[in-house]
Amino acid sequence: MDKLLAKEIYYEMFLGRAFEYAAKEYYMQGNISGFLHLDIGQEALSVASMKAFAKGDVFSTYREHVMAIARGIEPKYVMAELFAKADGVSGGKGGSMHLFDPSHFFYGGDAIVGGHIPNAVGCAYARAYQGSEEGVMVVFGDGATNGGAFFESLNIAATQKLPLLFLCENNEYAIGTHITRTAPFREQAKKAEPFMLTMSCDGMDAQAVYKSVSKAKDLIEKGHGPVFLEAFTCRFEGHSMSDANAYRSSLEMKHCKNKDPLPHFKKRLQEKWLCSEEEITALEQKAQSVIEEAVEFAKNANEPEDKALYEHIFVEA
Amino acid sequence: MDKLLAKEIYYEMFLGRAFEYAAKEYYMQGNISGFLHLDIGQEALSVASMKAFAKGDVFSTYREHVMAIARGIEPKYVMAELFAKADGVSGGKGGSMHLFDPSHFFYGGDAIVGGHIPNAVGCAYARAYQGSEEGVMVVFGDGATNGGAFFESLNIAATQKLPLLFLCENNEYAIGTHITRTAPFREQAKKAEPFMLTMSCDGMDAQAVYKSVSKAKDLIEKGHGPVFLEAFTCRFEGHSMSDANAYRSSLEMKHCKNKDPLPHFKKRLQEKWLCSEEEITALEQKAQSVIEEAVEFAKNANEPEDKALYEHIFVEA
Amino acid sequence: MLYREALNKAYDETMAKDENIVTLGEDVGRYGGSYRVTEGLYEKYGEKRVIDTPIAELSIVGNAVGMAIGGLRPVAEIMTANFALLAFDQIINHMSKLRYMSNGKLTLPMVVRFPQGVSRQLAAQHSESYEQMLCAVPGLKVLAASDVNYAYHALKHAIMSDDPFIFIEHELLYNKKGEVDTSSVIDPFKAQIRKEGEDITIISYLKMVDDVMLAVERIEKELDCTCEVIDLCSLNPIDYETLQTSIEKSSRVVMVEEDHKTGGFGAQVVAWIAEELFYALDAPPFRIAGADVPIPYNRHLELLSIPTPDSIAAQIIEWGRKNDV
Amino acid sequence: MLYREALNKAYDETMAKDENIVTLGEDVGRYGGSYRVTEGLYEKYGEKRVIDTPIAELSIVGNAVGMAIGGLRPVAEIMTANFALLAFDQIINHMSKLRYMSNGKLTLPMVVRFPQGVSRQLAAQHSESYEQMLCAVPGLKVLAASDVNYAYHALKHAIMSDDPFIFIEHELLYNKKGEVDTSSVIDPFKAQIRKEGEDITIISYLKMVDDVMLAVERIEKELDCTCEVIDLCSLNPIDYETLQTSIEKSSRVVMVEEDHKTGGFGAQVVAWIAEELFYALDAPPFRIAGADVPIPYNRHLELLSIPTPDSIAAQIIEWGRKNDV
Ligand SMILES: Cc1ncc(C[n+]2csc(CCOP(=O)(O)OP(=O)(O)O)c2C)c(N)n1
Ligand SMILES: Cc1ncc(C[n+]2csc(CCOP(=O)(O)OP(=O)(O)O)c2C)c(N)n1
Ligand SMILES: [Mg+2]
Ligand SMILES: [Mg+2]
Repeated sequence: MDKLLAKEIYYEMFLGRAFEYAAKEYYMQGNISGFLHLDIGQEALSVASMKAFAKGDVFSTYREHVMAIARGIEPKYVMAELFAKADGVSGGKGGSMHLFDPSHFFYGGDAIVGGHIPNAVGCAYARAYQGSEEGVMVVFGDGATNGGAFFESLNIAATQKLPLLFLCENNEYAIGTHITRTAPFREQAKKAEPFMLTMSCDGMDAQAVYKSVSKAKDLIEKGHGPVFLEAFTCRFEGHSMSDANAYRSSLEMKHCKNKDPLPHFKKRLQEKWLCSEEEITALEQKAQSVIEEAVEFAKNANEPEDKALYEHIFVEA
Repeated sequence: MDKLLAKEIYYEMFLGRAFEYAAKEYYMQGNISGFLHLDIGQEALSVASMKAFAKGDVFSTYREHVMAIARGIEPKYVMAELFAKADGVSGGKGGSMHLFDPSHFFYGGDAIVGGHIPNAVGCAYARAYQGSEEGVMVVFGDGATNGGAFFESLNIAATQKLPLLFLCENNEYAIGTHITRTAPFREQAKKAEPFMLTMSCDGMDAQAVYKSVSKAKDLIEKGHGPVFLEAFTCRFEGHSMSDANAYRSSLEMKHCKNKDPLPHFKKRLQEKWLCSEEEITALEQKAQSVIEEAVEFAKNANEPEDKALYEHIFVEA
Repeated sequence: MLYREALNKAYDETMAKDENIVTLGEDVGRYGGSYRVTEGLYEKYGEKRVIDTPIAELSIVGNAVGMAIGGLRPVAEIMTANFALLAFDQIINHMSKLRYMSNGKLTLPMVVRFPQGVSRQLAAQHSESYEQMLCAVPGLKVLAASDVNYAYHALKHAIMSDDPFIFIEHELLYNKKGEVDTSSVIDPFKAQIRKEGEDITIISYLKMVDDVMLAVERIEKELDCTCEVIDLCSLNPIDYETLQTSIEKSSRVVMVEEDHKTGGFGAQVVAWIAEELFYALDAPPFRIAGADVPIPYNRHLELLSIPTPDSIAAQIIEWGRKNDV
Repeated sequence: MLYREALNKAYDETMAKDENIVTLGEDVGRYGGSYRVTEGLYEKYGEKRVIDTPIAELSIVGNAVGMAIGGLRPVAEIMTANFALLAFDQIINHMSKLRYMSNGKLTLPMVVRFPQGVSRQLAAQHSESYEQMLCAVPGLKVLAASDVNYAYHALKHAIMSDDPFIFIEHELLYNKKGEVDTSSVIDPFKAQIRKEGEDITIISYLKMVDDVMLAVERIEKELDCTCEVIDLCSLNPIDYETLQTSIEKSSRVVMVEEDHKTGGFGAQVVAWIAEELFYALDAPPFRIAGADVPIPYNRHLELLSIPTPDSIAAQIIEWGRKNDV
C-alpha cells in the first residue's frame, strides 16, 4: 500500500464516519426514518475491502452506507436516499437498507439476513460464464452464517468453483445476541473450511483488511474457486437506531472502542507514510465539507412524485 | 452381536426385501399408487440402524417402509397404508411417503427433502429438556445434505449439544443426479466436521451399521452432543417406481449389486454364528408368509369412509 | 396495559402453569424480544424455556414442530412477517399437514407469532402482510389481534390449544393501550362488533380496525347513516355468522384491509359475501386495501400505498354516494 | 405435439437465439428433467447452460436472481410447487422487489417454472397449488398454461421478457396433445375463450379448463342453456376486460379452480366481479374449488377433495336450478 492509497483509505474512513454521524443526527431530527444501521467502528473493514475489491460486483447488507460510498457512489446520493428523496440512489423508495447502483456494480442493501448470498452466487456464476476477469464479493455478518442460505451458497460456490469472495464481518453480535449463543464457536470461518480456503484478519486494521481482500480477490480471479475471509470487528453503536445497546457492558464497549480504526490508522499514516498533521487535517476537513454538502443536497432534493408509487415495478407495462 | 440378534437382523432384512418386492408387484398391478420409493439394496442400513436405535425417536424420509417395519410396526399396517386403506398406519391418508406411528416413536415419512431434520432437532431438544435417557435419530439421504435445513440443524444441534444422531444414507444419488455434481466431495460427513464428531461405516454391512449406530447412540445419550454417521450404500432400483434408472450403467449396477447385504449377511450367519441352512430357510419362509399375510390384510382392509376427508385436521372443532 | 404487555401477560400466565410451554426466536431471551413482548421471561423461566435462536427462521418453526411432536408446547416468534417466508416450507408442508397425513396420530400444539404490516418507513422487505397466504392453508388457525384484551385472551387460547396457530400482531399496535378483562374468557374465533350501526357494515381486522374507527364519524356525517364496524379477530376460521347478521341488516358491506388488494385476504371475505348474501345486498361490496406495489421507503409514498383514516373515509363516502347510501 | 414438448420447443428456440439464456434446477440436465421438459437441452447446450443444481430450492431461485443481475436470463425449474415454499423468501423478498426497491436500476429477466396440482395419489406434500399466494405478490407476472399452444407461446414470451415471471404448469398436462401454431404470436396476458355461449360464464385456468369442458355438455343439456368457457391464462395480471364482456352478456358467472376454496385464487376473481359487475349479475357468483383439507393419498378421498367433471356439472346444475338459469 502506497501513501496515496493510504491517504485515500483514511479519507474515506473519516468520510464514512462523518457520514454516519450526520445520518445519526438527522435520524434524531426526524429527516431520516426506518431502520438505520450505523457502521461506526467498522469503517476499516468497509473501506479497505472496497478499495481492494475496486472492480467486480459487490453484494452487501443493510449496514452498507460506508461501503456504498467507498465504492464510489457520491455521499450526496446516499444521503438523499436516507432522506427518502427522488435524487437518492434508489429514488427514495429503498432507503438506508436498500442502496443499489449497478453503474458501480454495487447491489448493496439487502435486508433479509443472508438473503443476498445466493444472489451473489448467481452473479458469480454469470461472471464465470461470461469469462469476466472480475469476481464477486459478498459481505455479510456473523449472524448470517447460521442460516441455510449461507450454507447452500458455500456448497454451490465450491462445487462450481465460482469466483466468489465470502467476506464475513464478525462483530460477534446479531442484534442483541452474542454469536456464542447461536453457534458452537466464535470463528465462523470454520463453517467454510470443508468447502474452501479460509482466511481471517483483523477487521479493525485497514491495512490488514486491504491485504487479505487483495489476496483473496487474486485467488478467486485466478480460478482458485471461492475463498472465505473472516474479519473480526466491532460496532460502536447499537444494532440500529432502535437498539439501545444495553446488552454490552461499558467495559466491553471500552475494550471495543480502544480498537477504533481511525486513530489507529491515523497514527500509521504519520509513522509509516510520514503524513504531516496538515495533510491529515486537510483530508478531514475535505471529508467534513463533503458530508455537509451531502446533507444540504439531501435536504434540498426533491421528494418523489406520487406517480413514483407505481413506477418501476416492471419493465413492460 | 449375538446369534439371536443376528438372526433377527437377517430375518428383518429378508422381510424388508420381501415387503419391497411385494410393494413393487402391487404397484404394477395398480393397488398401490403415488410415488413409491423402494429400499431394495439398502436393507442392512435400514434394519441394523433400527435395531441399534431400538429406543428413542426416529425421523425418516419417504424411503422408509423397511425402517418402519424394523421399528416394530407390523408389515400389514404398512402394506395397508400403501394400499390406501383405513387400516393403514396413516389411515390411508399418508401413503408410502408418510408412515407415522408415535406408539413406536416413528415419525417416518417426510417427503420434503431435508424438511424433517429441523423437526428431529426440535424433538431432541424436547428429550433433553425432559431429561429423557433416549436420544433422537434422523435419517436422510446424501442429497439432503446440500440444503439449508440440514446445515441449520447441524449448527443448532451442536450449539445446544443435543442428543441427536444424524444418519446419512449416502447412496451417491439424488434421483438421477450423482452427488459429485452437486457437492464438492463424495463424503458428506465432511460438512458436519466443524460441528460435531463424525463417523462413517459400510452401509451394506449390517454388522458395521449396527456397531456404528450403537456407538453413536451411546455417545449422544451420554451427553456428548450430536454425532454424524455416514453410511455408504447403494439402491438397486430406480429412485422411485417412476424412475427408469437409465442414468446408471449396467456395470455400475453390477458393482452395486455385488454388495448385496442379504447374501453377504447370510454367509456370515452361517460362518460366524453357525446357523444351519434349515434355520435360515425357516426365517425366510416365516418372512415370506408374513408378507403374504400383509398383502392379504391390505387387500381386504377397509377403504376410508368419505367423512375421513375432513377428519383429523384439527384436534378442536 | 399495553398490547405488548398483554401478550407478555398471556405468556407469563400460561408458562407459570405448564412447564411444557417454551418459547423460541431471535432475541426473545436475554434481549427481551425486539418488540419487548417476551420481556422478563428469560429471567423468570430460564434459558431452557426461553430460547434464543440463530437467525434461521426455517429452523425456528421446524424445531417448534419437532418440539410439539416431542411433547412440548412451543411458541415461536418470527421477528417480522417477511422473514416468515423462510419458514413457509415448515409452516405449510409440515406444521399444517402432519396431523392430517398421520390421520390424527400426531398432535401439534404450537403457535407461530409474528408482527407484520406497514410500520414506519421500513421499506419493502420489512412491511408486508401475509394473512392472505396463511389463511389459504388448511390445517392452520389464524388469529389477528387488534386490541389489548383480545391479544391477551387469544394468545392464551392459542398457547393452551392442541392445534397449530398463526398469531398475527401489527407492529404499530405494540404500544396501544387498553384494559384486560380477566373476569371472563372470550371466544377467540368470534368476530367482535366494535361499533353498532344500521346502514353499512365495515369489516376489518388488525390495525385497520383503528383506522376505520377514526374514519367512521366523518362517514356517518357525510352519508347521514350509521356504520357497524366488525373486527374479524379470527381470520381462519372466519366467523361468517356475525358477518351475515350484520349484512342482512345493513345490506351494504365494505372490507378494509392493509395488504395489497390483488389477491388480498379481503377477497375471500367479499367472495363469500357475494356468493352467500347476494340477494341481501343493495350495493356492490367494496374493498379498500393497499396498493399493488412493494412498500416504498418514502413516507409520503408509503402512506399512499395503504389505507389511512382519511382515504378510508373518502373512499367510502364516494362509494356511498355512487350507490345511494 | 405434447405439452411438455411444446415447453421444450420454447426453451430450445429461445436458447438457440440468445446465449444469455440458461436453465437450472434439480435433474434438469443430464437426467432430462423429471417431467422431461428439458430433455435434450443438456446435450445441445452443455452443462454451463443447463445446470443441474443441488436440492436447494432457495438457492435455485436465489441464484437465478443473481444471474439476472449479472446479465443472464435464467429459467429456473422447481420440481414441484410444494418445494417452491423453500424459495418463497427469494421469490417474494427478492425476485419481486429488487427492481422496485432499486427504483428501476435493477432488471430481472427471469422465469421460475413449476408443475403443481393434484396428480395421482402423491399426497399432501406433493399436490398443492400456490397461485393464490404468488398472485398476491406485486412485482411478479404469473402465467398458467392449460394447453399446448399457449404453453409454447407463453413460455417463449416469459423467457424473452425483461420481467420476472412465475410460470405454472400442471402435472397432469405434460402429456396433453395439441398443435402449436407458429405462424402468429399470441398475447400471453389475454384470457382465451375456449367455448362461446350466452347464459353462463365459466371462468377457469390450468387443468380445470379441461374438466370444465368435459362438464359443459351435461350442464347445457340439463339447464337448457349455453355456457361460455374462459381460460384465464394469465393469473396476474388478470384480463378483466374479457371477463367483463362475457359476464355483461351472460349475467351469470361460475369460477372453477382446483386449489382449496378458502383463500383460493378464485376469491380474487369473484371479489372483483362482485365489486365491478354487481349490477350486471342476475345470480350470485359461484365458486367451485378444492376442499379445505390437505390432499389425502387415498384415490377416492383425493378425488373428493378437488373438482371433477362430474362434480363441476352437478354443482353448476344445482346452482343453476336454484338461481333460475
Ligand atoms: C431473515 C432475517 N431474519 C431476521 C432479521 C432481523 N435482523 C436484522 S439484522 C439482524 C442481525 C444480523 O446480525 P449479523 O448478521 O451478525 O450482522 P450485523 O448486524 O452484526 O452486521 C437480525 C436478526 C432479518 N433482517 N432477516
Ligand atoms: C425440497 C425437495 N426438493 C425436491 C424434492 C424431490 N426429490 C424427492 S427425493 C429427491 C432426491 C433425494 O436424494 P437423497 O437425499 O440422496 O435421498 P435418496 O432418495 O437417495 O434416498 C428429490 C430431489 C423433494 N421431495 N423435496
Ligand atoms: Mg454481527
Ligand atoms: Mg441419495
